Amino acid sequence: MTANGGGPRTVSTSETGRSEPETGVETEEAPLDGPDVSETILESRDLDVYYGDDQALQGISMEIPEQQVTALIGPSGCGKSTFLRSINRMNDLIDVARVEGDLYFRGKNVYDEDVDPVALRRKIGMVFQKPNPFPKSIFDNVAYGLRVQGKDDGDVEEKVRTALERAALLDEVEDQLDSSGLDLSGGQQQRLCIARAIATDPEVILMDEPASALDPVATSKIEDLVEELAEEYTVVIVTHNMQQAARISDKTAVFLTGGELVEFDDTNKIFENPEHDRVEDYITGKFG
Amino acid sequence: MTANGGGPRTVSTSETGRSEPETGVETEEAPLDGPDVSETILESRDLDVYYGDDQALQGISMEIPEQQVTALIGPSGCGKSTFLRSINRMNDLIDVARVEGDLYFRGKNVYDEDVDPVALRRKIGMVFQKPNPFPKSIFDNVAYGLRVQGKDDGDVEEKVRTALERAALLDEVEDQLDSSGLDLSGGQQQRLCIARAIATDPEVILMDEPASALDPVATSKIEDLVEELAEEYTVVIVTHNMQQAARISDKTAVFLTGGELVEFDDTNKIFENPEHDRVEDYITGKFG
Amino acid sequence: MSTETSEFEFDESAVKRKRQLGRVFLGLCFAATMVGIVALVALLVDVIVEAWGWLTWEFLTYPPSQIVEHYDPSNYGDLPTGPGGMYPMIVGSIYLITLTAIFTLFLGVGAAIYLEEYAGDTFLTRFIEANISNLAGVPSIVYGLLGLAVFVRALQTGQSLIAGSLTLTLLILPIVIVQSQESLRAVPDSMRQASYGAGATKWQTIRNVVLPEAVPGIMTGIILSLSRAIGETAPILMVGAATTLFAPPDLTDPTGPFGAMPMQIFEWAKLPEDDFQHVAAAGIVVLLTVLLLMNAVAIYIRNRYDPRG
Amino acid sequence: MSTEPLDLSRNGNDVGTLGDKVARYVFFACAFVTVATTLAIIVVLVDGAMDFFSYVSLTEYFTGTNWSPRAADNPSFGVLPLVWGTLMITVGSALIAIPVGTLTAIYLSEYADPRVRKVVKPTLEILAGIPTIVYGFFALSFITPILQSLGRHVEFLPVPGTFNAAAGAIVVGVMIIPMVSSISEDAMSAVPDSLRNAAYGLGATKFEVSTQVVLPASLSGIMAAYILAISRAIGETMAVTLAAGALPQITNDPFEEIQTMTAYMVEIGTGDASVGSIGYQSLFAIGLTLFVMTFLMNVFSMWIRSRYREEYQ
Amino acid sequence: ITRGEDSGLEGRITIDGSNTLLPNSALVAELFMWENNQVDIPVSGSGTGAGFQQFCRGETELQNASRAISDDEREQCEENNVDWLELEVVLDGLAVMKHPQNDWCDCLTVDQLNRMWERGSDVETWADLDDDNDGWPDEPISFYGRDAASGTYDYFTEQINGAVGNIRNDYSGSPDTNNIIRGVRGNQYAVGFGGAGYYYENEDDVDLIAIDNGDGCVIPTPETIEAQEYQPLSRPMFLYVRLDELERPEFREFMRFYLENTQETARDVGFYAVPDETIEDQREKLEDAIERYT
Ligand SMILES: Nc1ncnc2c1ncn2[C@@H]1O[C@H](COP(=O)(O)OP(=O)(O)OP(=O)(O)O)[C@@H](O)[C@H]1O
Ligand SMILES: Nc1ncnc2c1ncn2[C@@H]1O[C@H](COP(=O)(O)OP(=O)(O)OP(=O)(O)O)[C@@H](O)[C@H]1O
Ligand SMILES: [Mg+2]
Ligand SMILES: [Mg+2]
Ligand SMILES: O=P([O-])([O-])[O-]
Repeated sequence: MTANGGGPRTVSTSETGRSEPETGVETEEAPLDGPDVSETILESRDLDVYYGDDQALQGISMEIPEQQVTALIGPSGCGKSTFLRSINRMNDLIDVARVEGDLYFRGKNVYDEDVDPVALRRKIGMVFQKPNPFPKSIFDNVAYGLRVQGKDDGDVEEKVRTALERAALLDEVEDQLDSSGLDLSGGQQQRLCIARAIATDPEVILMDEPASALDPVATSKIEDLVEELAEEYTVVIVTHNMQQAARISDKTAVFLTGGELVEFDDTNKIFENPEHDRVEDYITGKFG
Repeated sequence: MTANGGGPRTVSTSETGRSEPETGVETEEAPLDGPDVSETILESRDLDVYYGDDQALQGISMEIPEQQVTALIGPSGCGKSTFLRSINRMNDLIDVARVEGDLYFRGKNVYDEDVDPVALRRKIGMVFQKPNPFPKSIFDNVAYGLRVQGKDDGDVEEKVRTALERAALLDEVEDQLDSSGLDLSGGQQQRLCIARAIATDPEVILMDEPASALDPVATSKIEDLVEELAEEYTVVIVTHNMQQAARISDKTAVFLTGGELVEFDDTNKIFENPEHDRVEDYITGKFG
Repeated sequence: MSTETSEFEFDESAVKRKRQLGRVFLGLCFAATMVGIVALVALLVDVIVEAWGWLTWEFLTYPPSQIVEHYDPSNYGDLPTGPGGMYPMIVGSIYLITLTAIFTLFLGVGAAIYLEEYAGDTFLTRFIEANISNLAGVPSIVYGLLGLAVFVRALQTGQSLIAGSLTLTLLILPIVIVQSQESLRAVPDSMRQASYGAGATKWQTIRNVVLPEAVPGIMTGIILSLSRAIGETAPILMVGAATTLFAPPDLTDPTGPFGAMPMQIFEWAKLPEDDFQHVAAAGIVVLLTVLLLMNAVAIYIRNRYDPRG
Repeated sequence: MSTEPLDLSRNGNDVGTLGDKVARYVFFACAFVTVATTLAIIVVLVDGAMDFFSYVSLTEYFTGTNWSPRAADNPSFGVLPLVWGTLMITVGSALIAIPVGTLTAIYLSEYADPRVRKVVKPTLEILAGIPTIVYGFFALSFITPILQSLGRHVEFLPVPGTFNAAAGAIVVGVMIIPMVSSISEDAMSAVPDSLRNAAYGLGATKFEVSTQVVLPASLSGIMAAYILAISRAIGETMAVTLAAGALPQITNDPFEEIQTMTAYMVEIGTGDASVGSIGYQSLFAIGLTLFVMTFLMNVFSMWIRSRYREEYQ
Repeated sequence: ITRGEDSGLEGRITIDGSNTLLPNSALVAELFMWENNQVDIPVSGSGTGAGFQQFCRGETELQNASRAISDDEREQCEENNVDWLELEVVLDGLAVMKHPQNDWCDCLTVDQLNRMWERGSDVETWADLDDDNDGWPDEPISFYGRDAASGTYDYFTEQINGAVGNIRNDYSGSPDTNNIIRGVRGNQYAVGFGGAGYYYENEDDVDLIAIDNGDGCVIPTPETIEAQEYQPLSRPMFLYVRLDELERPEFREFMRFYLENTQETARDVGFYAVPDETIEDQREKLEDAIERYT
């Protein structure tokens, strides 16, 4: 982790994230009140996202704690990916996308004028649904982030190996660092993408259904990895798979169709005793 | 029906069609023994079909009775379409397809050297899964078969109307015979294709899941039509839909994965009291 | 939260430098794009300016002359003969293209039908296709040499309309075949199945179902290829297009001498007298106009009949 | 089975229309015309060249530095000056078209609004559809005068003559820009967005995404575009005939007059050299040389493209 | 659209040969076709040598020639039973041309010309030619001329360098005199030779160099040429007629028309008219032949 000022603070998140953003009161001062185990690293306030005239997210307010795994679940099209992409401003790349409201990263609104999305993305890494290694060697794939971020001055080789190690891939590819990343299996490719994302030592890692294209064995490897990563990084993960969310996350946010955040709480709470009937229906498979 | 020699004979089909073609004995003389209500019009003996090195049908032997509806059911990929296409030699059009064994149509092996597949297809019409009218007028669609078969000497208009009538489409399109066949709804298009197939007065009509691309209303119209057609034609129909097979067919052949014909019998028998457990499992939805 | 001292600092200086580099790069890319556009505009403006005042109705309807004054509209009144123009060459080009169109239509579509509908995936087929793609890259002057040796000399057609159009046919045949193949491939297989299922023979299927569907695409391809052929100079130069034609070539006697617009333009452009530059430019404007019309027709057909819009 | 066996034969059912029997052969003949064309090209060129090489040794042809085949006494047959001229045009036009075309492709694929791309791409493709004779005219009436006035006003530039390699290379370069830009743009557009997103997600700028991710990923397609364009430049005829001149010489100065292989062929072609003369035969030797050069380029580009297809499904 | 008048004559007459004489024959043909629009007269300019090869194989009916037929060509014609008639139709001077901004060299002696054009010449720059040390620039000369297939080449090399084909091999030899004009006008230090007719078509673009054959500097003008003063580069040019074609009425008419008009057309395209007496002689030769062949 890069240095970051401020002593440890305890922040309540258990009461935020209702789907009534118009009240907005709890979140306004939220970062400072209530005791909790972990500090808030990301906070969205009344976040609306539009694609052209269609609204994909409606007043999302939530606080994501540091060094924990936060899962975003919900039926297809409810805006999970959209929310994820608005955290590191990947939505900027979509012409028709428009974001309103605020999103704070360590207290800085990432939608402020003076924030360069490129600089932001260097702090917040991302892993995508379909593994997308570059058509380069395994080594160059991992080193790519270091190079573009100008972090290739020190021992690149060392950094690459560490990242592959952390991504639980090093053993499998140790002798073939020069062969193409495209020659790996799907699960290995996804771990390569994770290694690439963590090589530059970001603070947050966003993952958009990172295991949905993989077979069960590869999936469980990725799940193990996500849990380990949370020891050092903040992980926000989108998943379609309820069991997966239950297994690996500390917090769970449930989005429902229409782009609302219906409930956000500790994962245990959500899966055992959700407050909203709609959430219960969704989790027990009644729809979605 | 075009003239065909031979007095009425009764043929047993209830014992044929086991998946042990190597015995081969029953079928060898089958057409002549046992009493039954209907004459056999199509008979396959030890039919194997290969696509390149893959075997899609394994020693299929069965007898299809005249002027009845025979349904072919089975899970996806079990070779139903392949069997259907080998009846009118549409498999000839697939480069890699290779047929071994015999298939008799009114006692003539259609795989004999002197059989011209085009002549065969003029006796055995075909309706496909996806409605495929030509981008021509409704009239020309139906008249197409007449024209290519040189049967357009008489009163084409009369023949076209009769075919549309029999296909239960005439009422709906009577005033727009000149408009494009593509402008019809899916269900109408499929009935147009049926009209096109019966306009030339074939003896057998092969249908490969003719209703699978249609909505329930259109499907039931097609089903009614199939039952009516059986008064004049022999119909062989492939379907995924067990209920459909039960509703409209007289005989049912169950193919299972691997390209075997596991059971062939009266439809009632198959659905109420199949001999094989695998067939029962399939029909009750345990797999496939 | 905004009052928080731990506000996150973005390390922006490195990014800024890169952004500047990016802007320079974008400027370069944009400038490069403009190079092509500017060149096109310069070319068209240059040609039109040079042709201005020289492109008259007479220019389109009179035969060429040796004397440059004959082309100058200000002299039209007091010429012993008629004004100079390029009428025989315009007609010659049209005839040339007409014959070429007929030949390519049969050969190109025939070959495409063979490759798409009849040929299996055999070595011969692959060889023919590789050969076609190689032929598409053979320089046009080599086709000219072929035409000279085979048609003009060996087959004794002489330096004639038929030699010219056969040469152009071979030149554009590869493109026409490839484009016709694409059009045939776009006809859904279900149409063929329907036809075979109705008891049609292969030829009936092709003639009644496949070809009618593919015709708009094929026509578009042929017209675009012809618009390339009409501007080709090197091949017809090698087979000996004439530049002193008084009367247009005779379509009923395709073994006679022929002229064509690009050849005449080449002839004029070679002449050093300044005024011939204007004559050449006027010829170019005529050629480009014909070309533009052909392209417009092709685009019209494509938009009109392409089911994909 | 039945007493009267069913007749399903061709004749018994009047299936055998003449068309169906003949069609296959007719269509095969059409397809075979292309093979015959290649054969004819090879036979014609090799046959003519054999006559030529019975006068001229291969060594002299390929190593001689003087090309004056029609000098009345003591002609010389070194093809190198013509090859050199062709190379000057090819290299010169590639130096223009490759950077300009590649940057244009990047602009269109990565930066331009889709509406802009939809207009600009076909507009540029017009350049490739303009007859080459028009480029020759453009060189003489526009490019060369500009080069000459530059030469007069800029100290270190020479004043080129009416015919010079530079003007030829410039117009050929402009002509092949769209081949480079269109095909490269197709290749770049085929790079999946997921790769771009991966790079953006790592904090890359658009510049880095374009140059470090998209460009390398589409490299084989871009290479194929280059080869195609270069092959076209080698065979380009009318523009260089008008613009670059008729003086076969080996020179490094782009403002000198040169002669390309194709321009030499036009020279003999317009002169209609008499059959059997060495001039006429030299036409085939040069034609064969040209054919082999472009053939190798075409094979190379096919090879690159077939590799490229494998890379992204 | 048909232009011109239909006189009742029809047919085709093909003319090839000298590129130099081409404009004259083409202009005569053009005028003739305006009056006889059913007669088709394509004119090509392959060069005298190449043209004779076709003419003597019987492929063309008229041959433009910028020199008289050679012995070889006579033999060839004989072999193929091509009987011909030679008509002298125009006078021409072979001009040596320079760039208009070349203000140092107005006149060259035949010796200087020989030195600069002969095979293996060591003249590379204007200074190399500067016998009187007038400060001619030390700039390389670009040489332009006709190619070996032409009569112009044969004539020039023979007259200046003493033997047909004796010429430096680094000159730009073009089949088209227009190229020579373009070449010379594009380069201040260029020099080229070609038909004087082309010079008079392009007086603004290039200048003439006078030639000193021992009797002072002379430039090719109608007077100097018709008075035989422009030496050694003035010459008559010929039309060769295939005699058996004279049985065709349109061919006869065209030949008569040619002789009637050539003096005027010659001047129109920058040649010099042959004297009236010569034309009269030609006309008689033609009428004799016509009588023999009809
Ligand atoms: N690039 C885009 N342009 C326009 N609309 C978009 C775009 N991306 C997403 N949308 C729309 O925004 C809404 C939310 O999409 P989003 O991808 O965020 O859903 P999701 O929850 O990630 O769904 P899934 O589970 O299927 O990935 C959907 O209605 C979708 O159609
Ligand atoms: N054209 C073909 N080329 C190669 N293999 C084929 C081809 N058509 C079918 N097959 C293979 O043959 C087997 C049987 O296919 P077939 O289409 O007959 O099955 P089916 O019972 O009709 O299935 P479905 O219900 O999905 O239509 C399958 O394994 C299929 O993959
Ligand atoms: Mg998503
Ligand atoms: Mg099927
Ligand atoms: O064209 P020539 O007159 O020089 O033969």
